[in-house]
Amino acid sequence: MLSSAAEAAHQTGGSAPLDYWSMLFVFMLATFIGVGVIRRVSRLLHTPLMSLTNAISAIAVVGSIIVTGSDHPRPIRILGAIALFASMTNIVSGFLITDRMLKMFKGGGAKR
Amino acid sequence: MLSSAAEAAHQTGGSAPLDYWSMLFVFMLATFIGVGVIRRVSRLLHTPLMSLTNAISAIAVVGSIIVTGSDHPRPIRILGAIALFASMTNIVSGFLITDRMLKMFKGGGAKR
Amino acid sequence: MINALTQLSYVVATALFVLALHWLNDPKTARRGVYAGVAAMLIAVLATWAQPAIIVHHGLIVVAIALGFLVGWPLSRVPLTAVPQRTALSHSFGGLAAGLVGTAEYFLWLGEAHANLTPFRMTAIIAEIILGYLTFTGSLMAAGKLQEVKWIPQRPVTFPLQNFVTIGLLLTAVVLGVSLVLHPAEAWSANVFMAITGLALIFGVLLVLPIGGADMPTVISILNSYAGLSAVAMGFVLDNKLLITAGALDGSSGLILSIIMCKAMNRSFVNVLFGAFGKVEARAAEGGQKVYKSETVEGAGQLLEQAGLVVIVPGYGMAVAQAQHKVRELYDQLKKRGVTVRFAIHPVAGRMPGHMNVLLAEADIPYTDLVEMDEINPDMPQCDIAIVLGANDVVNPAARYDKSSPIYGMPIIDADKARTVLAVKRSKNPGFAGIDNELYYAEKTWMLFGDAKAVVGDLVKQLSGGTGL
Amino acid sequence: MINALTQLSYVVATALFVLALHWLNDPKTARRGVYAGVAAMLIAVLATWAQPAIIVHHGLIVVAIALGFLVGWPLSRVPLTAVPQRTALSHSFGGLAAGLVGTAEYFLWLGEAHANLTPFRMTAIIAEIILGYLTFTGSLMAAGKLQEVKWIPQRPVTFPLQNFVTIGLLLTAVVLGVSLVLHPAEAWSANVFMAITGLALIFGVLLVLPIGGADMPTVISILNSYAGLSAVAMGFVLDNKLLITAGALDGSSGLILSIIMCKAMNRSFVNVLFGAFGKVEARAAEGGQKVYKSETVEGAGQLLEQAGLVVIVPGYGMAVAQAQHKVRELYDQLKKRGVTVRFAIHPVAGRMPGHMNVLLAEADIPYTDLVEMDEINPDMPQCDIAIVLGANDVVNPAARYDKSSPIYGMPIIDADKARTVLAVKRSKNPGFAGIDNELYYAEKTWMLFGDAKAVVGDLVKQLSGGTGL
Ligand SMILES: NC(=O)c1ccc[n+]([C@@H]2O[C@H](COP(=O)([O-])OP(=O)(O)OC[C@H]3O[C@@H](n4cnc5c(N)ncnc54)[C@H](OP(=O)(O)O)[C@@H]3O)[C@@H](O)[C@H]2O)c1
Ligand SMILES: NC(=O)c1ccc[n+]([C@@H]2O[C@H](COP(=O)([O-])OP(=O)(O)OC[C@H]3O[C@@H](n4cnc5c(N)ncnc54)[C@H](OP(=O)(O)O)[C@@H]3O)[C@@H](O)[C@H]2O)c1
Repeated sequence: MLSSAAEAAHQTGGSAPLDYWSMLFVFMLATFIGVGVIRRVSRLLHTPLMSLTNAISAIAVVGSIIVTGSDHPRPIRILGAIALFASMTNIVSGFLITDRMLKMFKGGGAKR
Repeated sequence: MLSSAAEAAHQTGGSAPLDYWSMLFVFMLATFIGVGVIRRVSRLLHTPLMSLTNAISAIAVVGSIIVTGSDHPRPIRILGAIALFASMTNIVSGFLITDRMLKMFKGGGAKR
Repeated sequence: MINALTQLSYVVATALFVLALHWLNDPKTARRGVYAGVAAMLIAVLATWAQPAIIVHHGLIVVAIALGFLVGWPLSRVPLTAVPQRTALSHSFGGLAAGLVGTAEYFLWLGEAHANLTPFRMTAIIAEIILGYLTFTGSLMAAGKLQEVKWIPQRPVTFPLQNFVTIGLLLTAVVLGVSLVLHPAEAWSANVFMAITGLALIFGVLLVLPIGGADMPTVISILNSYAGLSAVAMGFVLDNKLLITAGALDGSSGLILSIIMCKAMNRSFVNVLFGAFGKVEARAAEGGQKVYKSETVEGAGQLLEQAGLVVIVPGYGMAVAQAQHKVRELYDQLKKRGVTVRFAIHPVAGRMPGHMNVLLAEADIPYTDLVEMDEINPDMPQCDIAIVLGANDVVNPAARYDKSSPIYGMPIIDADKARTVLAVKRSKNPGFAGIDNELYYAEKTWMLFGDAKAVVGDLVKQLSGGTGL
Repeated sequence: MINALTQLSYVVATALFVLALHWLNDPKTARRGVYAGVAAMLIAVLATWAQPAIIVHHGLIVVAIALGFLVGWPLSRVPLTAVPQRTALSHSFGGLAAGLVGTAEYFLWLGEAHANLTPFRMTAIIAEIILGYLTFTGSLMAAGKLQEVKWIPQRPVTFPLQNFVTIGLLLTAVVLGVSLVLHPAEAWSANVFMAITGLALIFGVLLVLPIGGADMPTVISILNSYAGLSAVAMGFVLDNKLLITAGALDGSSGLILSIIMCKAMNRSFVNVLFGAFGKVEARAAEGGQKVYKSETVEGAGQLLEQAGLVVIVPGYGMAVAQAQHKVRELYDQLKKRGVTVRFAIHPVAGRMPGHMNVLLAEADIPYTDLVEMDEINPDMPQCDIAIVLGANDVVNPAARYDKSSPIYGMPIIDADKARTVLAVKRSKNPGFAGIDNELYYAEKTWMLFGDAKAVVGDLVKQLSGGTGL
């Protein structure tokens, strides 16, 4: 990703600006979705919601892997490794605890 | 747009594929938004909704303008002009009639 | 620089489109939604037009836009009963536009720059024209059926092997499309392209031919989503995210509306598209023998005067008769007498989603008195009089138990639970589903035969006369 | 090809993330949501890792991941009362990760390819590190305050000109950032970069220092959205749409939760961030004079036995006391006696959104008996006994009329409308808002002093004993 992005940037300033815009597009749309979806999450589940989004935010793992695994000078890859460790911790704990909480929610007879 | 897109395609096959993907991304996200938003439109307003989306679908006007206005052989620009006329008709009638319908909705005292 | 500005305007326009639909979810903010939509469209048009690098000829643009206004304005003044036709008609325009742009792009690049006919873009173009052109003819047919144009058969038209033929056509088009993707610029390519165009046009007609006039609303919204998707395809061709987003919004909207309708009618997509629904008409007669009890306007008037809670169940008949304004007068008369009046709105009453709401809103009846099926049904047993005003299928109790009935399983308004039922219709004819309705023979039911507008008018006279004395 | 595959997996992962949050809107589908999230993350990780063109060293990756599991697993076993701290802690990890990646990217390109440090990318990198590092220290502070770590002051710490200093720091960081965008690769650039890093770290601390422990939940969700935004920035740097989307989802979630909390507390963002809320503690004492009526467990038990409808209003105290399981026993005992028991859940009862729901769910109480404030309040007048279990602010009538009160305007549960109120708390101390609560002095109120767990336990014994005889 990183390096390829790098090349892309090298090759043509021409196509680059276009790309920024599509990123902006994606960002805006994603925000719309986020707002729409989150607002409808039941009050009941706000705590699990917090830990789930917390796990999702660990998506930074993607960047960390790239930095850690690419053919870069050692110190840089060390930084990446620490980042990777941190994100991985969030992923594991975040999902596990969310599921642990949700397991506990049992509906009585009546529908809510 | 058109011609620039053309150039882009010429220059680098490298950056092109990337673009397809961001388009796909945008499409997917937009669909999520659409589904989310539409499902929450009040039953009361389904008729106006139909005519509003109908007006929005006339966004094809963008393409029509590009084809009509660019420096292309006449016949092609004629096609564009017809398309432009058609889209414009939808825009005008679509928005006007939607507003006309919505004007009629008056809430009584009580909130719905 | 200009490019950045264009892109920015496109982003803004996209956001506005989303907001437009968002605001439409509540009558209070709905009009703001329209303004947002208009703004978005304006921005999109100007941003596209104002690209000196690309747009060099302006004459044609101005002319086309002017004509668009000329035709668009009258189209927006049609009576509300004609709204479904209008929508269908402009879907066909939308489809045409998409198709033509696709055609233009193809021949342009065929002539100028083969290189641009990459497989990806070629696929997009073909999707664009197939969707575009089939929407064009399909919607025209739909509009025709709804407008009850002479030479377009109302009833579903079916012929042997129909579905084979229809599907076959589509497949051929697709196959040709694939070959075109592989050889976009051979000597014969242009012809193949035209062939696909032709097939798409025919397919559109065949698609709608076997569908009954009353299923048109469902078909229309399906065509709506096709129109949207063709815009998406155009977006892919032009690498234009605004087109993609707006198209996707439109596509999903059409899809969801048709799903809602199908659910409310308890029918499946397939059944709507290939079920040739409404052919069952014949079966209608049989029931004819059983006896109705007719009531005079006078009698009805007296009944109403004594009532405490009156629920009016409007249906397609009210729309046909344009009776909404008379209904408003009735509503006022009854309120004056301290009678509580509610309107029970069935999700698919009439011929398009929300049909009744629009009509009654037109007659200035506050939407807070329009109650949805699920909310009103529990109260029906307390209802003294239910006035079934040109509604039929949506109050047909058969839907509850008669597995053989075409509307079996469709949720209905429990008019039959009311203490007394007054049913207004012109004849013994069935409704859209073409089936008999036992409600009319029920003990508690009194028929008021005649045109909805006339009957309601008389009722109003009767009541106001009553006060006069 | 591999690239296309990666892109495809990213698209799929994105879709799954959206679905994950969508499914979370109903307890019935919630767990599916988690699985979707896990799947998405797995796909993302594998798709990234499996790019031979880019990923050449695997050792470090394996080690880091392994360590991640080692630390992550125990972190997921913390008691539910510690959930807020855990969340805060992992936000800080998230922030750290984003910051480090940003730093790595910068120095990488600084060394290898200046060309890549385009203004756009440079801006993104700076946004990434500022957000990342401030989230890192800020969340650490928050976690510390919640965990009540010795050397981290619980109470808001304020010093003269605090806000000036804080804002000043941020501005300096931004200014330096701009200069860096303009000159990304001068001799001194690296130092400026480090300076910004440092400022961000300090800013994080200063941001949280003046905020009271009880406002942490709000702060945490704000930091949550920062973490999300830093992921977005990373996405911009790496031109990775998956990062952008996931980050945006996270960002909006944090934002919305904090807005919900602020609304439910009737406070503004600014007030939460700079209001140094909770300093008012002092004012608590005054009310001390007025008289409480204490009740014995026996008395309370008898009251409960006669009751028809009992509403339990749990609050932070129940969480502190870990009393939920005892509460469950009480619930069973009362049900056995045919008493209807409901739980009235205030949106901000406890110390995080949905806190009470999770605890009671842990004790196997069906969520269908957990009633939200707006639904239960109308029924409170019919309620025979309201048990206020370690709740305080959320039942403080002052919120309704006392303009001077810090919680004025915050919607509350109308415990005071119940026929009798049993209030369980350990002392005369106030709640988080640090204000007195007249409910405890009311005619109808009986205090049960003691730790929630103990008191409820005794009640249960009392009741079960009662049946024993
Ligand atoms: N709303 C939608 O989106 C939608 C979409 C697709 C299909 N549909 C279908 O359309 C049907 C709607 O049900 P509905 O009960 O509203 O209508 P309906 O079942 O079609 O019945 C309409 C009734 O109105 C009477 N009528 C017609 N013109 C009249 C006039 N001028 N004055 C008085 N009465 C008149 C007709 O009887 P006479 O001829 O004897 O007068 C007929 O019985 C449902 O079956 C639904 O599935 C609706
Ligand atoms: N939920 C959220 O998301 C959130 C976020 C930010 C802020 N807040 C704030 O937190 C507050 C929550 O209100 P609340 O009524 O739930 O809690 P509260 O107002 O903080 O009151 C808790 C009460 O529980 C009592 N208590 C503490 N430990 C106890 C124990 N072991 N046994 C029995 N009683 C005990 C305390 O009195 P004693 O010390 O005398 O026992 C105190 O009066 C609100 O002001 C809200 O604004 C909530």
